[in-house]
Amino acid sequence: MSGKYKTPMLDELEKGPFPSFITEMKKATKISTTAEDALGQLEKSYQTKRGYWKHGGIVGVLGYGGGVIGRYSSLPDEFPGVAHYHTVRINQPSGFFYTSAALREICDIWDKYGSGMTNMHGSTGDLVLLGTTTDKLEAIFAEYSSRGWDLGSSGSAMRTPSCCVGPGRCEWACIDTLGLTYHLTQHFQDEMHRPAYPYKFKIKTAGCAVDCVAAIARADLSIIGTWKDDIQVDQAEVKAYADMGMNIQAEIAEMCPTECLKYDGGKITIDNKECTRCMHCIAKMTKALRPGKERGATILVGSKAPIVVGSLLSWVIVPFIKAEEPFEEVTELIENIIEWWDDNAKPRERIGELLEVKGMRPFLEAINVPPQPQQVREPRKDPFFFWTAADLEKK
Amino acid sequence: MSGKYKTPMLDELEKGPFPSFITEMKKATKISTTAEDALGQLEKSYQTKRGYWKHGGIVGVLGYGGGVIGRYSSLPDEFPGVAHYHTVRINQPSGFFYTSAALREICDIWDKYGSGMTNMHGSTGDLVLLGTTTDKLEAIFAEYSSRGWDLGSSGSAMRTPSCCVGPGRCEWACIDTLGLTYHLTQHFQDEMHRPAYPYKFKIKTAGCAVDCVAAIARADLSIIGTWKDDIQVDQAEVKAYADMGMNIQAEIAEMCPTECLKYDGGKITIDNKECTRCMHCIAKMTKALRPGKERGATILVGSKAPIVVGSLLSWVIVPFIKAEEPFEEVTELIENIIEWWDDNAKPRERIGELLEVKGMRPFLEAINVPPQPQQVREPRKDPFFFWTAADLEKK
Amino acid sequence: MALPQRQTDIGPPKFDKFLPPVIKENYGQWKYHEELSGGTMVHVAESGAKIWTVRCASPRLLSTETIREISDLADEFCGGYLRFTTRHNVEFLVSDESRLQPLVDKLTTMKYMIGGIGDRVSNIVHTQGWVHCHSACTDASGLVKAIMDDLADYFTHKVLPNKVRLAVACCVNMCGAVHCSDIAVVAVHRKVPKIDHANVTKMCEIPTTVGSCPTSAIRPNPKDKTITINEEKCMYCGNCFTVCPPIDIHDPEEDGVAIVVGGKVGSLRTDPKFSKLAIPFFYNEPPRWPKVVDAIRNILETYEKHAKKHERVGEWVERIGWERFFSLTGIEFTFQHIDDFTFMRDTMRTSAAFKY
Amino acid sequence: MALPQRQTDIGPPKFDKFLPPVIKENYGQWKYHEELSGGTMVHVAESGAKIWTVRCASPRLLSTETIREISDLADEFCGGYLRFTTRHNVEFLVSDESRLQPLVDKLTTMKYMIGGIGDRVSNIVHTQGWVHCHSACTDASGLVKAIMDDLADYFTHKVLPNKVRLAVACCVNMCGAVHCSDIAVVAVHRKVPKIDHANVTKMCEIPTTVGSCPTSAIRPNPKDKTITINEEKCMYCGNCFTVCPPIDIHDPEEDGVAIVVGGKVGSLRTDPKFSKLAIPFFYNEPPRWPKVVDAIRNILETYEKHAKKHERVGEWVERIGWERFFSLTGIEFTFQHIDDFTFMRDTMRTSAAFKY
Amino acid sequence: MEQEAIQELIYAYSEKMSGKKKLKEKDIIKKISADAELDKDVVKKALRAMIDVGKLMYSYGGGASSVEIPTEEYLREKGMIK
Ligand code: SRM
Ligand code: SRM
Ligand code: SRM
Ligand code: SRM
Ligand code: SF4
Ligand code: SF4
Ligand code: SF4
Ligand code: SF4
Ligand code: SF4
Ligand code: SF4
Ligand code: SF4
Ligand code: SF4
Repeated sequence: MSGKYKTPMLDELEKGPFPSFITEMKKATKISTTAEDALGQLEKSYQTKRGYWKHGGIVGVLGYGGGVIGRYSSLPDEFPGVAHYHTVRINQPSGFFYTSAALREICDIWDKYGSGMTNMHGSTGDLVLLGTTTDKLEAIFAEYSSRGWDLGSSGSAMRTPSCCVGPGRCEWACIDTLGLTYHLTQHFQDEMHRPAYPYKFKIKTAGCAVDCVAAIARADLSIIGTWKDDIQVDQAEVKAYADMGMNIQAEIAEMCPTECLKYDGGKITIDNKECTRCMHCIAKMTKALRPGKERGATILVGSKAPIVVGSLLSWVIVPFIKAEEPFEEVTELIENIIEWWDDNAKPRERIGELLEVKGMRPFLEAINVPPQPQQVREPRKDPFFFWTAADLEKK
Repeated sequence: MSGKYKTPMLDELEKGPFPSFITEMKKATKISTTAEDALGQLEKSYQTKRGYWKHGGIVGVLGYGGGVIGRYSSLPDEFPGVAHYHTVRINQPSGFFYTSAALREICDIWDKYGSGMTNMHGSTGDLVLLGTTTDKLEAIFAEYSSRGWDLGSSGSAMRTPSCCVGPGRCEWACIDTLGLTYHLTQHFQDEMHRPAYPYKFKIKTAGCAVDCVAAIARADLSIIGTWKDDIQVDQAEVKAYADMGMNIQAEIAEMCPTECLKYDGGKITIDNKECTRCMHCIAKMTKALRPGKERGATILVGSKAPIVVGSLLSWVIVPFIKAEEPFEEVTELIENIIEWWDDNAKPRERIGELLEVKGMRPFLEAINVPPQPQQVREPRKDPFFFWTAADLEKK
Repeated sequence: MALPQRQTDIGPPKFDKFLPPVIKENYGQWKYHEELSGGTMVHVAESGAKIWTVRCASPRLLSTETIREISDLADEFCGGYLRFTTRHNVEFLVSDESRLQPLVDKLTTMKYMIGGIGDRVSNIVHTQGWVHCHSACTDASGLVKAIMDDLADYFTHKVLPNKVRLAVACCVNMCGAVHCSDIAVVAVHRKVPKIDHANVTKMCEIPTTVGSCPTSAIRPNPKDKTITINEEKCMYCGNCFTVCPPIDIHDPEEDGVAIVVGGKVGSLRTDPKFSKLAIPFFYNEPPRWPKVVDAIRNILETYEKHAKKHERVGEWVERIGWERFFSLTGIEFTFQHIDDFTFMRDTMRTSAAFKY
Repeated sequence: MALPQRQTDIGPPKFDKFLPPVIKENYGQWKYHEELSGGTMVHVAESGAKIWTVRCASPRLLSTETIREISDLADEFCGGYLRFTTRHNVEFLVSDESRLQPLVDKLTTMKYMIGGIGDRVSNIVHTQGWVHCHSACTDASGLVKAIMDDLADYFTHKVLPNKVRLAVACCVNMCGAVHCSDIAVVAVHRKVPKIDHANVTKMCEIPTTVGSCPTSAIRPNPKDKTITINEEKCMYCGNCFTVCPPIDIHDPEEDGVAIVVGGKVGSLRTDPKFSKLAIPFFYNEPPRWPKVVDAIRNILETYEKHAKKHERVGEWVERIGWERFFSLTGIEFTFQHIDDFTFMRDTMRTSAAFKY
Repeated sequence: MEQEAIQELIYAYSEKMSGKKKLKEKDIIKKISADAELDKDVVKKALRAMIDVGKLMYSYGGGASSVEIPTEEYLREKGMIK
């Protein structure tokens, strides 16, 4: 395949076993000149070791304030095919499940209006269509939305929620991650498409503490499945693992962080009230051990990337909450959390940052959650704590 | 003993097995009316639940800027005996060793000029004489100094250094804590008595990582003895401990933080390069295990109480330095450390606080110590690190 | 041609439209799973029903042509059902065991890279880089390709003590998982941006530009209708460039990448952890960043050799201590490693116990 | 009478003047020690020489009369040699074994409290309190007396899993070891100081007063020649009172003490640790603070019952988790426990794994 | 108040602040509902109606979204002007 530009450096990246994004871009040149000029400009970036994109101004579809990311080449004369190079975010189905028919539908429309290049998926979860022009946006939106595909989100808005595969294909799912994510996505449509928040707000849902969607690290609101009662143990399967040569003492008992799981050479016993439900034993002995039956979710808040004051992981706010259809309790809690943030945050202040500024107390009081030791890894170290007038009245 | 004041609440504190400070104060009433009025005012404090002392103005002995803490009663009419109630800090001998003769000498002078009350010792280490008046200070100083006792320190100065008993009575001392403390105290006499620093600066020296003088928590400069080579093991004594019923596996091997100490039911083996010299095994099996022979000190910097930004523990600056008579290397390092602090600190800024503001790099460069992983528990988490022009030149 | 009628706020299609029948029937009723190979596994339901998964590497940037090809494969072997993973791999969902081996064979002949399941290296979470983002300080896709080519065996079959999660961030915004990954690359600038004052005056809103700086390093210069940067405060984040391109943060000769290690996300055994700085800098060396690739392999192999079974990279490092990590890997410790950011006090060593 | 000639900068007498001969001869040559009882031990030198130590509790505030009494005892049994410990206990240094038991007997008849050695409670590090300090928010000596009377058995003979270090701080300046103690008491104010404006104008330097506030809560009010306090910012530290007594931080009805736990200083097994807040408040109840005494006993007994041998309080709590500490001790968890200070982020739980 | 009148207030305020401060939806709603003593939802509805027909538009810059008077380019692209 000989393209419009010589791309000696990029061609290097077609070698080797891992599938090549350059090959993908070259394939897309059959669809559009966009892909061709994208390759040309990228080769130039490789040669000169710098990017040539400009920040997007204002592009979008009428009535929505997000879902499209504007991007322009800073070398439009040299690479006219990417003078406009906007991205369209299509809201993915929960759990990234598709049928071939659905994917072909996506491709058909995109081939008609866009570059032929996609990201499956964006890092937040959207199905990303990579590279189109401003004048195509309304048509793209009409085509997709009329067929049941809506835009995802961008800007200072509720961002596209995402989740792990959960009950779709995982034996450890303690909550219906797919159903809850679909519910929340529908519930927050307005907040997703019309940016009215102080800054972005992300929700990710994992079915258990293994957290296969990095909810605790990459979401303002992290929902993580858990349980209340005892781990279910199948001693026959414990024996089977031992027979297969697993060193249960070293691999499981000694790695149990609370020392609450004991192995006597035959059976496993668990002191469940001391178990933190960390999932290690269950994950490594899936046939023998299973989560308890009384299931729900832990709600955590605040994680984000390092800009400006360093990365945050999410903090436990509600240790256990029921999360079953129709998800009323969780939805109400989330609404309260967002309302407090929306009322108090400065522009571009994520909820984790706001919490650091305000402290937990006003937040917990506003959302009506009592202080609990589960919310902290350890209590404060300093003697500088505050008392309200109400506190002082309690004798 | 019936005093000048009724002290029903304080009298309660003469009951019970622990020696009573009230009894001590009452004993001192034989020496001075100061003690009497101190009791009277203290009873009032107990009755009303508040103190009645005023901050000291400027009191001291000619030529010195410290060693005396001024204190005045805010109720001088009610308790004239404590209208002045100053404290004199006498520099204790290293390790708090005394002879009866020395103590009697101290008492004789104090009975002559003061209240008859002392603190053995102040929290920094000084021998504290509790309660005298401004007009007695010069006499007190002349009497003590002529007999070889000097004042300790207070204010923005080098504070009275102190140390653990070390080689005086401890088998684990890796450095001569008493000798080094005496040396440093003599070396910094001028800095101790004439406050020229931005704020207080404390030095504490512990003979090993057990840190029986809380050097790592209560000194701007913490000196802690350590070693470089292998722990000395006496296997016969290991066996003796086992025979006495010690569970060496549970108490020692499993509590070794690095898992580098192994016990095979007979012998102990230590993978010394993985040992952190934490002292646990040695402390619990003193007859069997002893520190290595190549000894020196770890130098740490910065610990302090919580005012203003929370307590600090000291940070490792120099992992290992020789610390033997005449202590030249250590003294020079300490001088450099103090010089940097003195040059850079704002008034009332301790060195730990300054380091937090400036970062380690300018400090380490100034004292000519290279960056080493031993200085950190973990490297930085954020991607926001700085480069100097010199760094960029290194290709 | 008239466009169809647009609809708003309909949200995504409901996922259950896309679930294979065996999943619909056994939704939430899975009992256990078994790893069958580096890239295949089977999940078994309470009912005894089974679903097989074949996982293939994806560059994430996919052409519609490739998506169609994948769709064809799904039709041929999976009744048309497939999914993508949270790390951007493709998963073929096989409901009929007799179609499993034929699918694997066909994928193999088509040079698909099967793997990423179990205690292995999976796909690298990464974002746009020079392919699409104005903020990029390196290219993400190229780095990923170079690293994954080198570590291919660890994706397809070689087993490690535990999963190793890699990530690449093309600037400090870190649109991915770099801050909590086992081993990750983050692109960094190293110099205060150069200001083209004439164009700042022409093209930029001064208040917005001043407001864009997270460290308040930018002050307005009303006299000359431009701005000045306090070099002491600037941490090379590039936010100013985003709102005002004449403030050029890019310096091709001094931009590059850092390597961070030891993060994790799951709560298994130990709390989730942030990644910490391992190597502060490599120059950008497109197209294959050989030094970065070697450095990652060195860290991975050191981990492979020394970690206990089930220990993640960060758990291993915390057990042996960071001082030992540096000596085992032979990585130089520099001033850049020492935290001088907001949380310095929690990273310094406040103990007399450490290894030499 | 003429005064003797003063000398300056002579420093303290050199310690070796005060060392008993056996110590001088075996200085730095100690081989091991043995605990003989709750308050006696023997140290044995390489040479075989021995020194016996008898440790007695001291209230730290000693009259010269008592010091003379101690000196007499040292003369009678120790050749005149003795020392004090870093926790203010008295140690009689016996060089002649035949004098050991007689000394112990005599001390016992004289009601000295022998103990504090080994895995026990030792003396409580504390400072001035209402006895001498203007800043005091409680009395240290009285609290110490009340607590030690209650825990006397743990000083003299009862054995705990490890040493338990107690401390009392009479205000947040914490002139002692409270920030790193196993169990400690710190006195706290709870209200913004009351300002006597007329006297502020009369007695205080406004700039000094403004400058004294660590949180910049104080602003000058030049019009009325006084100051105002921003209640939002004030953390009741009392620094302003120190420089300007008409700003009264003391409120007898609202002052009191908090209990902190879990700190340690040594590097054995685990890194030194800060104490953390266990109970945010008790009212001052002189003369014996019964609720505080009970609370400390409760924590100590819970530790005694649940900790493993050699675990310090903080190590035990970290093994079981703070949530379990609160449930085992029955202590209520309040908003005050949650860190809202500088380092909140390092104290929040960032994990899905915890106990109920 | 008629929706049209509310929309005029909204437009006037947006115009006034243009180039001075990036307005978020919330800023506009807060300001107009306070000035005209209107229910916030009523103002929000009026504002949304304007956005739906391109009288106002959402904008994005420097990481944050805002509401602005549409550019000519935008209006042309949306077929609002020729
Ligand atoms: C497209 C996407 C990367 C990708 O290739 O997948 C992306 C791309 C951009 N991100 Fe992001 N972020 C994307 C997921 C993330 C994530 C990951 C996640 O959501 O799980 C993060 C880290 C988690 C977080 O939210 O903190 C992330 C943290 C940021 C930040 C830092 C925000 C912060 O508060 O720390 C910025 C900077 C900003 O907002 O100004 C940013 C800004 C950007 C911008 C808009 C650049 C900018 O400065 O304005 C990028 C546009 C690139 C382009 O030209 O396409 N992006 N961004 C991801 C969204 C696709 C999707 O919708 O699925
Ligand atoms: C006398 C002594 C307490 C005692 O009863 O033993 C003491 C007493 C005072 N200290 Fe202290 N400190 C004493 C050891 C300490 C220690 C412990 C130590 O040195 O090991 C500390 C904690 C460690 C540290 O240095 O951080 C300590 C941390 C403070 C602070 C907090 C300083 C900080 O930067 O965090 C202050 C407040 C200040 O300096 O303004 C303070 C201030 C004071 C003042 C001067 C009160 C004031 O606000 O001006 C006290 C005078 C009390 C009086 O009337 O007698 N004192 N002070 C100790 C000194 C005796 C001696 O020389 O041996
Ligand atoms: C398919 C996927 C979920 C999805 O909705 O897409 C998934 C699926 C499974 N994960 Fe995962 N994980 C997936 C992303 C993750 C992530 C998120 C990430 O990488 O960003 C994590 C968190 C990593 C971390 O902690 O930093 C993750 C940490 C785990 C672990 C924890 C390993 C550990 O001991 O630390 C397990 C349990 C195990 O391996 O024993 C696990 C186990 C599993 C199991 C076995 C769960 C099950 O019983 O079905 C699934 C297949 C096994 C496998 O891949 O080895 N999965 N898994 C994701 C596949 C990504 C990929 O293409 O490689
Ligand atoms: C006399 C004294 C040193 C001095 O110069 O005055 C001293 C002396 C000894 N200490 Fe200590 N320590 C002394 C204060 C300390 C301190 C400082 C403090 O409390 O402020 C600590 C640090 C506490 C901490 O970590 O928070 C301290 C933590 C230890 C430990 C560590 C215990 C642990 O496992 O955490 C040991 C070792 C042991 O007990 O196994 C120890 C062991 C010892 C030994 C056995 C050392 C030896 O071989 O001679 C000494 C006598 C035993 C004993 O049980 O008291 N000493 N010891 C101090 C007596 C204070 C007192 O009157 O009770
Ligand atoms: S997070 Fe838990 S429930 Fe979800 S896919 Fe991973 S292991 Fe399964
Ligand atoms: S889930 Fe974790 S804490 Fe609970 S028994 Fe298993 S390994 Fe132990
Ligand atoms: S710190 Fe070490 S050397 Fe000093 S007394 Fe304690 S155990 Fe002995
Ligand atoms: S000193 Fe500490 S680390 Fe070293 S062997 Fe002994 S217990 Fe282990
Ligand atoms: S990490 Fe930076 S360069 Fe990469 S996509 Fe995100 S904003 Fe753009
Ligand atoms: S690069 Fe970042 S820190 Fe530096 S001036 Fe620009 S916005 Fe500020
Ligand atoms: S802690 Fe406070 S009250 Fe007690 S002596 Fe120190 S400064 Fe005075
Ligand atoms: S009590 Fe402390 S914080 Fe409050 S005003 Fe006074 S000095 Fe400031």
